[in-house]
This record gives sequence, structure tokens and C-alpha cells, in this order.
Amino acid sequence: MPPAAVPDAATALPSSVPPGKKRSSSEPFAALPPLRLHAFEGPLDLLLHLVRAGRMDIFDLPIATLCDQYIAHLDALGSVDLSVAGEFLVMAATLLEIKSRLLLPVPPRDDADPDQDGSSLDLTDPRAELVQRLLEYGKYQAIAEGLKLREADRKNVFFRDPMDARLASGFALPPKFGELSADDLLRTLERMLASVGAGEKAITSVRRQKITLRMKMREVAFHARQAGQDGVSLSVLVPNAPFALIEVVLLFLALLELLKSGSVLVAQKAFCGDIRIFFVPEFERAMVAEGEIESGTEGIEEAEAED
Amino acid sequence: MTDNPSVAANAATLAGIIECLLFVAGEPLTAKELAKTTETDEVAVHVAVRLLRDRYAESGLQVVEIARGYQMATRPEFASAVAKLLAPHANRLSRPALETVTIIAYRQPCTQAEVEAIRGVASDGVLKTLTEREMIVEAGRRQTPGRPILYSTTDHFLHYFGLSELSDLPLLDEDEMEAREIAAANDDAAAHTALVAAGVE
Amino acid sequence: MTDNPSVAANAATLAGIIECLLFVAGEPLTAKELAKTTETDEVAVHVAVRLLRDRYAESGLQVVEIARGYQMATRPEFASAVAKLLAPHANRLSRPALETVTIIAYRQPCTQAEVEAIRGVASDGVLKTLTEREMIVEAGRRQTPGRPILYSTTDHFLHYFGLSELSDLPLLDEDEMEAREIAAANDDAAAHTALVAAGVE
Repeated sequence: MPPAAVPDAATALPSSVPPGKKRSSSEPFAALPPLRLHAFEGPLDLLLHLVRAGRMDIFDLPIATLCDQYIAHLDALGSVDLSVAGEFLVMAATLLEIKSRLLLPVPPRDDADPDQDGSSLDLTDPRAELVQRLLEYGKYQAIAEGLKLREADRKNVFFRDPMDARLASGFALPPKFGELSADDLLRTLERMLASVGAGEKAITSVRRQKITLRMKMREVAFHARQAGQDGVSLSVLVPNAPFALIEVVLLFLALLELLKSGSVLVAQKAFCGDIRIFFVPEFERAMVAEGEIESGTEGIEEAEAED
Repeated sequence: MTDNPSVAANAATLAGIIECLLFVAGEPLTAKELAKTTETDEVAVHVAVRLLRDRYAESGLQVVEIARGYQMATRPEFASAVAKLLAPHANRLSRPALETVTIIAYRQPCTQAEVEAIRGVASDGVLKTLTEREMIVEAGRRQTPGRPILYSTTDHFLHYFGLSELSDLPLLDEDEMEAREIAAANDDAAAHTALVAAGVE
Repeated sequence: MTDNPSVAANAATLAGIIECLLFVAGEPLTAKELAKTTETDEVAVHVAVRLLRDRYAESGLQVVEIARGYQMATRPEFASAVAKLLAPHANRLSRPALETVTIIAYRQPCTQAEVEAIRGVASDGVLKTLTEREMIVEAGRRQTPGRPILYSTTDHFLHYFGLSELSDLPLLDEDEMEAREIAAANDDAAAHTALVAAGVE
């Protein structure tokens, strides 16, 4: 059966060349279109291609032909990029070695074994290992091809997402003008820390600092109150460099505490835009008792002290 | 058994319940899980699923057996309409990835070195991609020098290829494979054209 | 029209396609969206949906009209089985959340202070939870001192309570509303009953 369609390189392969005919690698097949190595997965892939395209008997591999064709393909590349073609060159060496060993006298065959009739593999044959590898790789290539078909079939079938996952993630809203989530603040902190170039290590010195959370809370609340209706920009509150990391951490914690107590509101007009902090007057606040803020703060400080 | 009308009614009710469960789960549910949730047994579940499948024969949906369980899915003939509604899905696997995952599927658990010995090329990048796509997972280490990482395929791999079990993979009889290989080498140039096309992509 | 077999066949095919679309969408699709995706018109969509509903009469699933669109859903009679499956993820609205979202639904847009005035307890945590669950959303600020945030309900809220439009909320005149809210704050069951009535499954 003639091949329905032959890959470009194969059309030019001189299949009329008798196996084993000597052919200098310095005169590559003139009509051969350049083979792009990146079209092949590796030397084994290229070899399999040559075996198939040349309709070679894999159990009686015409190694000389194969070797010549293989080297011709490498030559056709012109300058060889070692990082790409290293594996291909190793295979070329292997082919040459097999070819040379085939030139040596062949030990007499064991005629008592009826299986050694060419359809199965003679393990003393220098080609044996290569043929094994080609068989094995070809085997997986064939299955991979089958899986590819399954993949295509499967792509025509659609499933639905689990219910809970949809509820959790299906309706994510863009950031809006208004209160931000703690996550947004956390991300802001991460950004700030990243710009300072601080690692986690530096944060271990928390307890040694003279600044307390309550001091920072007072400072933030003061600035927010001073700013009035327009609120104060977070960038104003961020300490100027050089500063201790703890100051940034405390600023973040202070903001969280103040938010929790309803003393301030944090707003961002645009995604990644300026973050403003608004002071909330007492009478507008939720029913969070002043004492609760204090005790909460003290609780944290105690925890720090205990560390 | 089905002569008893109440049993038939029960099977229909169970089918309805299982239909609901498969609908909301959004992932394969095993017969065992279904039996547990419905407080029946696996036999009853299988009967109900068969009933459900019959009922869905005329439907745009189907109940498939996939990744060790049952799952509701659309029928392939409506794929183009559904694809229009949904955003384009993840890229298909490249040929290197396909080859690598095939080797792992058949030889699992296996090491990077084994994959590379068969493919004849470095495969670390491909293994990383496959791990990221949750097709393969690290499954311990081989107790040999260097303690290399062992890889095996995941349930997501089964799901991705529409397989129910690993045993759904074509059986790899060595002799048979050799025969196939010869066939491939001598008779089927077309298949190779496809392979080359895939490689060129 | 349906005498023409090809028209009937087309309607059945369209029903199958719409079935697939509703299945994968996981959110309500409007007749307009369905018509656009299937390249038909809204009349054809409505006919197909009716066909689909007839076919689903015996099924554990149903096609509901919700939040201005169609959606596939399980039937209420199988709720307990579904709940059992989803139990680990089940996350019902707490009573405070239910109360709060009720107040917001009827008075929207309204501020935290208003909610708290009615409920008589601090409600910031509840508002946060409701926002996270996308039942309510911030809808600007009131132009009064402190510029308090205004909240209103979302489409997700409609969906959660099986409402098609906000106007589907049981109508209350202002005086009665006040009375009920006070009752709701005092009586465990009242708010819940009102919402169950509103949720009408």
C-alpha cells in the first residue's frame, strides 16, 4: 500500500539506494530539504522517522543506510547548535559505532535455535540495543497518539464546576470605593515590604522596638482626624526611608485595629490607586465601646511581651 | 424484582436523587460515595444509574464513567455550542507532554531517568509542566542511590483523557506491541504524518 | 408549525443545546443570551425551554426562571440528599445574617447604622460576612457627616432566595415594615418565616 501522504523529508529520501551502499557524509543528498531538528523530539524520534519513511525492516535494520541518512540530516543543518543538537550528535556517534562493529566478522549463528530467523531479535547483534530502544519508544509514541485522540474526544464533553467552588469564586467583584478587605491591606503591606527589600528575617526583632501598637494607632487616628473629610493618604503615613521594618508592620496592625473598632474607614478609588484613610467621628461609629479598643490593643501588646 | 411497583418507584426516586447529586457535585462520584450518601448499596446505585442513562438517552446530557466515578457531562454533538458559551479552555498537551505522560502512565511509579531513557531526550521541563497541570504527581522516592523522585499519574489524568480507570489504557502486550510497531513502520505512513504534524505544531 | 417534522426536530436539537448551556453555565442565562449563543431568537428559545421543562418533569432536576434568566437546579424534594452530600461545605445564612439581609433588602440602600438601629446590636461582622458571600454590595456613600457606606442586595441575593426580581419581595407598606422589623429583632422565627415566604420554592 503506498503511503497516503509522506512527510516532506521522506519524499526526498532515496529509497532506491540499496542498503549498505557506501555514501560519503560530505556529499549529502542534494535534493534533501533541510530537516528542522526541533520538529523532532530527539534522536530516537528522528531515527524512527527515518525507519518508517525509508520502510526499513526494524528487525534487520540497514544500519549503514540509516546512519548515512541520519548524519546527512545533521549535516543539512549546517552550523549545529550544541545545546539543541547535543543528543543528536551522541546518537550519531552510537550509529557510527554500531556500523563499525557490523564490519567485524560475525560469530557463527546458533542454528539449533529455530527462532533466530530474522523476525525476532538476535541479542548478540550490535544493533540489538538500538532496535530495542526504537521499539520501546515507538510503542509509547503509538499509545500517545491514541491518547491524543481520547484527549480530542474528551474536549468535546463539558462538565460543570462543583457547586461550592462556584459560590466561592464565581462572582468576584472588582475593588470598589469603600472599605477594603484585610486581604487588600495585606497585599499592600507585601508591596511595601517588597519595595523596601526586606526579608522575613528582619521581622523577628518586633519585641525590641520602642514603638507600641497603641502609639501607632494614636498616630494614625490623629492624622486621619486632622485630614478631615478628605481623609489621609496611606502614602503619607508610611514612614520615610530609612526606617525600621517594625514601623511598617505596626502601621499595618494599627490600621487593622482601627478598622476593627470602626474608628477609621479605608478607601481606594481605583484598583492599585491611592489608599485613603478616613476618620470616623465617635457618633458615627458602631456600638463598639471605647474600652473594647483599649483592651484589644492591650491584649496584643501583652502577647508581644510574652513572646 | 422490578415487578414490585414500589421497588421500581424506589429505583426511580433513587435515580432522581443520584441525578441531583451528580449535578451539584461537579466532580466524579464513586458508586460507593453515592451509596453512602443515598443510604443504599452499590448494586442499587448501579441500577439507578442505568435507569438514569436510559432517561438521558434523548437528552443533551449524559452520565459518563470517568476518573473512578460517575459524572454528568454534555454530549459531544453539542460541543460547538457549549464551546461558544465558555471561554477557551486550557491548551492541549504538547507531543512531548503526551509521550511523557504515556510513559509514566504505563510504568508508574517511574523516575525522570526512566522517562529520559525511553524518550532519548531531557524531560525535566515536560515533567514540570505535567506536574503543574496536575497530570502527574510525585509519589515518593526510589530507594536507590540518589533517591530519585518517583512519578505517577493522577485522577485528573484519567479525567483529562476521559478514562475511568488506569486499566482502560490499551493493554500493552509486548509481542502485540512489536507487531503493531512493525505495522506502523511498514503500513501506516499516515499515522506518522499525523505525528510529524503534531511535532511541528 | 410543529406539524413540520424538521421544525420539531430543530426544537428538540435546540432544547438539547440549551440543556447543555444551562448545565455548564452554573448561573442564570437570559433568553437573550441563549438566543445569541444558539443563533436563534428568543421565541425559539422559549419554545425550547418549554420542551426542556416537559422533558424534565420526571427528572430530579428542573429548569427554573431566576434572577432574570433560566437556570438548571435540583428539585426541592431532593434537597436533603443534596444537603447531605454538600454538608461539609454547607454554609447556611445565620439568623443574624438573615435578619440583616432582610433589612437591607427592604430598605436598600441603607447604612450599617440603620441596620443596627433596627436590630439593636452591632452588625459590622454580619455585614462583612454578607459582603463576602456576595449577598450585599456597597452602593456608594450617604452624603452625611462621616459619609457612611450604603449597602444594597445583589443578584446573588435574588438567586439565593429564588427571586426573579426585587419586586418579587412580598410587598409591605412602611408602617407594617417597621412593625415587622421590630418583631423580627425580637422574635427568632418571624424574620425567618417572612423570608421563607419570600424565598418561595
